[in-house]
Amino acid sequence: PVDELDLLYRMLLIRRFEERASQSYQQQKIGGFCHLYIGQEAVAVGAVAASRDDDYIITAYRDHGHAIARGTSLNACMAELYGKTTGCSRGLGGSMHYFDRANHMYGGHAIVGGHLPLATGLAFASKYRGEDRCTLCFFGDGAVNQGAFHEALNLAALWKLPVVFVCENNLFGMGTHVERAASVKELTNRAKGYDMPSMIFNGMDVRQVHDGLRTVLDAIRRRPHPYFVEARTYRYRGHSMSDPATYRTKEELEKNKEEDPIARLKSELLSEGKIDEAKFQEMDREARRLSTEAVRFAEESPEPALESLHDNTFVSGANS
Amino acid sequence: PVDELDLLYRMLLIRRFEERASQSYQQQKIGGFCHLYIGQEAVAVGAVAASRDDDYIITAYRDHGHAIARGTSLNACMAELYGKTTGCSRGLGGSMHYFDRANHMYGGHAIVGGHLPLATGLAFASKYRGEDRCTLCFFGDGAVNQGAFHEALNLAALWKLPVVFVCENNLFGMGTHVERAASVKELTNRAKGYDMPSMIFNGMDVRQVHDGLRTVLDAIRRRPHPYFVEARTYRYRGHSMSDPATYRTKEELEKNKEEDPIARLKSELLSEGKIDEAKFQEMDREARRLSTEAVRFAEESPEPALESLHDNTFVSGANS
Amino acid sequence: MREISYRQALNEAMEEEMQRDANVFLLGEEVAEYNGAYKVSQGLLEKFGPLRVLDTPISEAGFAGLAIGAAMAGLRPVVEFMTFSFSLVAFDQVVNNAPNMLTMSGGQFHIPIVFRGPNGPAHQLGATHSHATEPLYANAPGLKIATPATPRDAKGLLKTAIRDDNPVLVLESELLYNTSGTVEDPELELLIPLGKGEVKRSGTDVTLICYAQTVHMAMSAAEYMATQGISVEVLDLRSIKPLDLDLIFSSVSQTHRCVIAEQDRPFCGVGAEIAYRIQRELFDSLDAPVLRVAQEEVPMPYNEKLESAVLPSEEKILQAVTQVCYL
Amino acid sequence: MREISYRQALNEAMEEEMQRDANVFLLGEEVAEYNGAYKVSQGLLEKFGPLRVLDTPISEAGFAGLAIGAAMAGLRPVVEFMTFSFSLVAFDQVVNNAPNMLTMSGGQFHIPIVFRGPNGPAHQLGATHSHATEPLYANAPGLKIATPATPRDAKGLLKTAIRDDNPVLVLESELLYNTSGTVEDPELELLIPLGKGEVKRSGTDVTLICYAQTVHMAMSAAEYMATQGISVEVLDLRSIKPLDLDLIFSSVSQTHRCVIAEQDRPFCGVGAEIAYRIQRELFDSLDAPVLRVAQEEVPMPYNEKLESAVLPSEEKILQAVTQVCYL
Ligand SMILES: Cc1ncc(C[n+]2csc(CCOP(=O)(O)OP(=O)(O)O)c2C)c(N)n1
Ligand SMILES: Cc1ncc(C[n+]2csc(CCOP(=O)(O)OP(=O)(O)O)c2C)c(N)n1
Ligand SMILES: [Mg+2]
Ligand SMILES: [Mg+2]
Repeated sequence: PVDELDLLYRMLLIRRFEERASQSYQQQKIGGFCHLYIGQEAVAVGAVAASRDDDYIITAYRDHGHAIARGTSLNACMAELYGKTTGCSRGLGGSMHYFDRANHMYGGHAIVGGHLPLATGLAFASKYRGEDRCTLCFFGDGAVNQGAFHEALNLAALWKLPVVFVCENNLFGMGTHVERAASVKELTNRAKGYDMPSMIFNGMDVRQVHDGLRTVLDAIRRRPHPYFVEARTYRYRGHSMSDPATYRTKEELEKNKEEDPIARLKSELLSEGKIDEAKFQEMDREARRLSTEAVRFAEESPEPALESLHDNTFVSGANS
Repeated sequence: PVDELDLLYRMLLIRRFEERASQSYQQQKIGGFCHLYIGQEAVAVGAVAASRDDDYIITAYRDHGHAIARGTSLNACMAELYGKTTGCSRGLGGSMHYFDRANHMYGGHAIVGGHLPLATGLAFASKYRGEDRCTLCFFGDGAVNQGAFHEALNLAALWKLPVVFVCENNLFGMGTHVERAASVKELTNRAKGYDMPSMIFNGMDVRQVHDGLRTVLDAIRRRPHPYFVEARTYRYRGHSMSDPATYRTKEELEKNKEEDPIARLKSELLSEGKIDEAKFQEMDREARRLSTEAVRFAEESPEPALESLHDNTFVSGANS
Repeated sequence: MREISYRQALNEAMEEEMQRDANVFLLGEEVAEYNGAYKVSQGLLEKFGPLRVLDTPISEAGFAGLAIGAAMAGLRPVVEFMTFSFSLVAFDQVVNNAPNMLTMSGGQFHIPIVFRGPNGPAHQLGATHSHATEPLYANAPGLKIATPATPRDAKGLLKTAIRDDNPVLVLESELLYNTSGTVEDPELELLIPLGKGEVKRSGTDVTLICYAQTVHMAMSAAEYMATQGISVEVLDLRSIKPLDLDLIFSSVSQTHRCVIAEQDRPFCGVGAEIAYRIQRELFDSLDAPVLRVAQEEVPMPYNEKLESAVLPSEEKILQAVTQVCYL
Repeated sequence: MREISYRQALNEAMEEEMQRDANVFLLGEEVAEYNGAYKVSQGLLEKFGPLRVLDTPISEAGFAGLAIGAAMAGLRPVVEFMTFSFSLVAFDQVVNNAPNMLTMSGGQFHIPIVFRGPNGPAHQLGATHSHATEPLYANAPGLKIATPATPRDAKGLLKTAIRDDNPVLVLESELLYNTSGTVEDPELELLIPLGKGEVKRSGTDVTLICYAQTVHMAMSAAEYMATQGISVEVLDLRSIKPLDLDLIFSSVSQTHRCVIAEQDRPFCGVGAEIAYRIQRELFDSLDAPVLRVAQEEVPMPYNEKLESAVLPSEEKILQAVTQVCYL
């Protein structure tokens, strides 16, 4: 049985981390593009909690939540945004390119749809080695219109690869509503094009995401096959830090915030007597503390040395 | 009502033309790749006969049949194989790149799946201009696994473009059986991924192809939308002139030849008293004569002048 | 004359050409309702409506190919790539279908199309988002490539590109969108020919060739060298294809020295091509080897300090200029 | 030693490396049951089974990306592109994912992968099927590129490429598959280092640089020039990246003259890069401009006569050699 307090805590960690990150971004201490996950926490947290520690996780550029859900430290995540050597990608990847090999987080990929074929490759490695490790591949509703999505899903279905394609449908690809981008009434219809099973989850309900994914993953471990999941969710912030998000109404935003995944689980746990307000406040304080600490850590961490510029173009020495 | 004798005659033209072409190829009078359409004639002939003369036709590299069905002369088709200036592409395109603007034949495209987006563009032009011209886009069963296929079908469905995607399922992409390439039991399932209507035709029955396409095209002219057609057919020859086709049994080939589209229509017309053997022989003689004539024409036609080498890289003079 | 931004100049170019020719239309991600990811298409949807300004799905190969097909049918599409880094997923359409159609069809189908959008490294976008694609596209016969550095060139080159009957890439720069400069008033038709460079500053000692993002650093490098008594002639290519060899040769044959400041990666880059042409044409009149200043040959790092170490800079240009002058 | 074909040499390289390392596997269109469109993978399915020799759908971006993902997980894929003209639909995967992963992950993920297949014009395949992709890939930092011209190099370079922990492209040639040459016996491990060219024929008057398809015409051109009293040193690059600059410089510093025979399109091509390096390094020792012999800059026409007019040839090489010798 999953530790539900931990689900709540991880969602808080993501939320507070990103609130801090956006402050630092506004203070121009962080460069490049920065895409916040706030509002969607239940998807990464629920799905990752349902996975086994050695399952492969791979996602797009909106990747802070997935890394934190996987156990990457807030320090390493914040330092990456600051471009420091202590970052999860040593300061070379930035917000869009988080990697954490130790926690089996395989990135952080910024070309829309481009990582879905990579996910089939991770799943293929499991099949090749006869391992029962699954791959969880996260992407947005906008990615389902990329050729790479199509080729990856066909290959996964054709070769019965153990991969779950988790489409985080937050209704928008940048400023374009999903209905103006994908020709289907239901995104799960896309799965029919590959004879692939699929399911729709409420992506604002971390318990539903967790329980649903757990069932899917158990089935895949028994008999390898791909699966398509649509997690219906919503991002509270703009597409990136520079997007005012004028393409949606304040009302729409507020309505969706009423479904807030953190508030939801909190009230459920309260009514079930599994936590009290004090315990929640304690968790929240800890999440805020670690986020503040992460900023300090990032600011005090060293930059990569100029002499290291050419150290990561080729890995030296052939394998043997 | 369609001229059924003309359907028969056009299929004969394609068959005899390609028999001639393969002779010339074996005599090494033709270079490059050469993909024969023999066995699939009913698809191009039936579909094109169902179309309006000003509808856009576009296909892949196995394109002789579509050009001939559209009215490109055997002379121009043969001369193209010989690389002569009198060829339908002036000898610059070759077998895989037939073009005939006058007959609204928009090519002859050799990158698998790469022309499906072009087809949506032709259809878009109809919509843009408020014309009721439809686009017929032909491609093979192997093309349904290309990213371009996916992006094109989504765009066509999303923008309600007047285009028919005709998948000529001859069971093989080169030596790979469709079941080893596409993850779906029925290729028409692919259309479900775009909420696109679809239908399966017997591609060896020219009347069924014609009547079915006619219905589809009429509906599209009334209300523009895309449509997916699977035409089940079979190629008698190897993938290209250099393919011995050892991946299929002689029995399988013979079994399929019993469905021969020419023999089928002939016997139907005979039993319906619409032609007699003499009339058939006369048509066949004419088709053979024109094919032989085409070889002579091609051999006697001039090669492009060396001085013309740089004439087709850019078209000179901006439009006004 | 008035001062407008590079962004505004591109916007005017599209508006004027869409007014002029009903066959011209714009498509790409976020170009319509969002007014462009970088606001280059601001207001065009309102002016021309949803049939001529179209938001596309994230399907670069699909909509690039759709546009090429529309061009076969006689329309004149302007395709915006949100950035040219994303054009790599449409690479086959751009290099195989657009420039080859005229040849493959024996002259029957020309492709009047423009592919435009920001190209080259911006600021800390990392390895996947910082591609300078000009050498990749320049290698393909049948494509023309414009690289405007100023608002005036941006407007004049884009208008010319839209009127050209061949596929033309207009490679803009995110870092230049906000820069401003003087441009003729809208009443005056501004057309700048493709394939004609410009002498941005005349000089006698060294020819400094630049384009797009490197023009501004080249100009200030030239200014500084002047204070050191070295007279630098600065050539802005404005187009990479056709390449203005006459201008290059006439300048270098006077200065006998040349430095090329390019924003792309060096290996098989634009500088290599130009250097080859110069040494072949002006071998005897060169007093020093042609030097290029390009990116360091590494995938672009996110860290700001490392990124600027990768990019060409005024300092690096000064070094090269000093070197060819044997100072 | 024995005589084997270029095709056979590649086949042996894959078989030996698959025997040696269970992580090595081959995937691509028609590589398994059909034994390869050009029969390069003949017999491998039988020997290694369907999990290590996989027929893919016609999904280049999909299976290239799948292989890159498998490499992230520690496998060592060999990806066959039926021809590199078809790699253009997978361009983003090859230039964005494979070479950038190491940098973007701060060194956590290296990509041991080989992309191989025929590259460059074959015979009358037309504009879409005749791409010489080496300059396109050479521009991307993080990729290595081998271009074997002989059976021995084909075997030795492919084996080395498969053992390399970085992404390596092995650009073969359809026109060379049937050529044969002497190769060490299978018992002897044949590994040829990437980035090391070879002097195919030593000479004193002109350095003639070539690779892949141009090596054979370069050799016969050199032979002919010998009869005219001109001693030509022929360098086969064997790898385009890393580029063997030491070999190039040491040769040209002796001959003071250089011609580059390349199979690709000239603009921003391999010859431009090499010429740039030579004129920069050996400016004072050059007695003539570096000349390149490349394709004519047009989309490839189908007609045989026109196609051969586009391609580099012994005649064109002879002209260039004569020219740099001022004969
Ligand atoms: C191939 C490609 N095209 C365009 C972009 C620019 N871009 C980055 S994110 C994005 C929208 C993606 O939307 P979605 O897939 O729904 O993910 P979300 O941002 O909602 O998480 C676009 C168009 C890109 N990164 N890659
Ligand atoms: C992108 C791409 N990959 C590979 C090829 C090589 N190729 C040419 S035809 C073909 C098989 C296509 O099969 P299908 O689509 O069923 O058409 P058919 O040949 O049966 O008419 C392949 C793999 C190509 N031309 N383009
Ligand atoms: Mg979204
Ligand atoms: Mg087929």
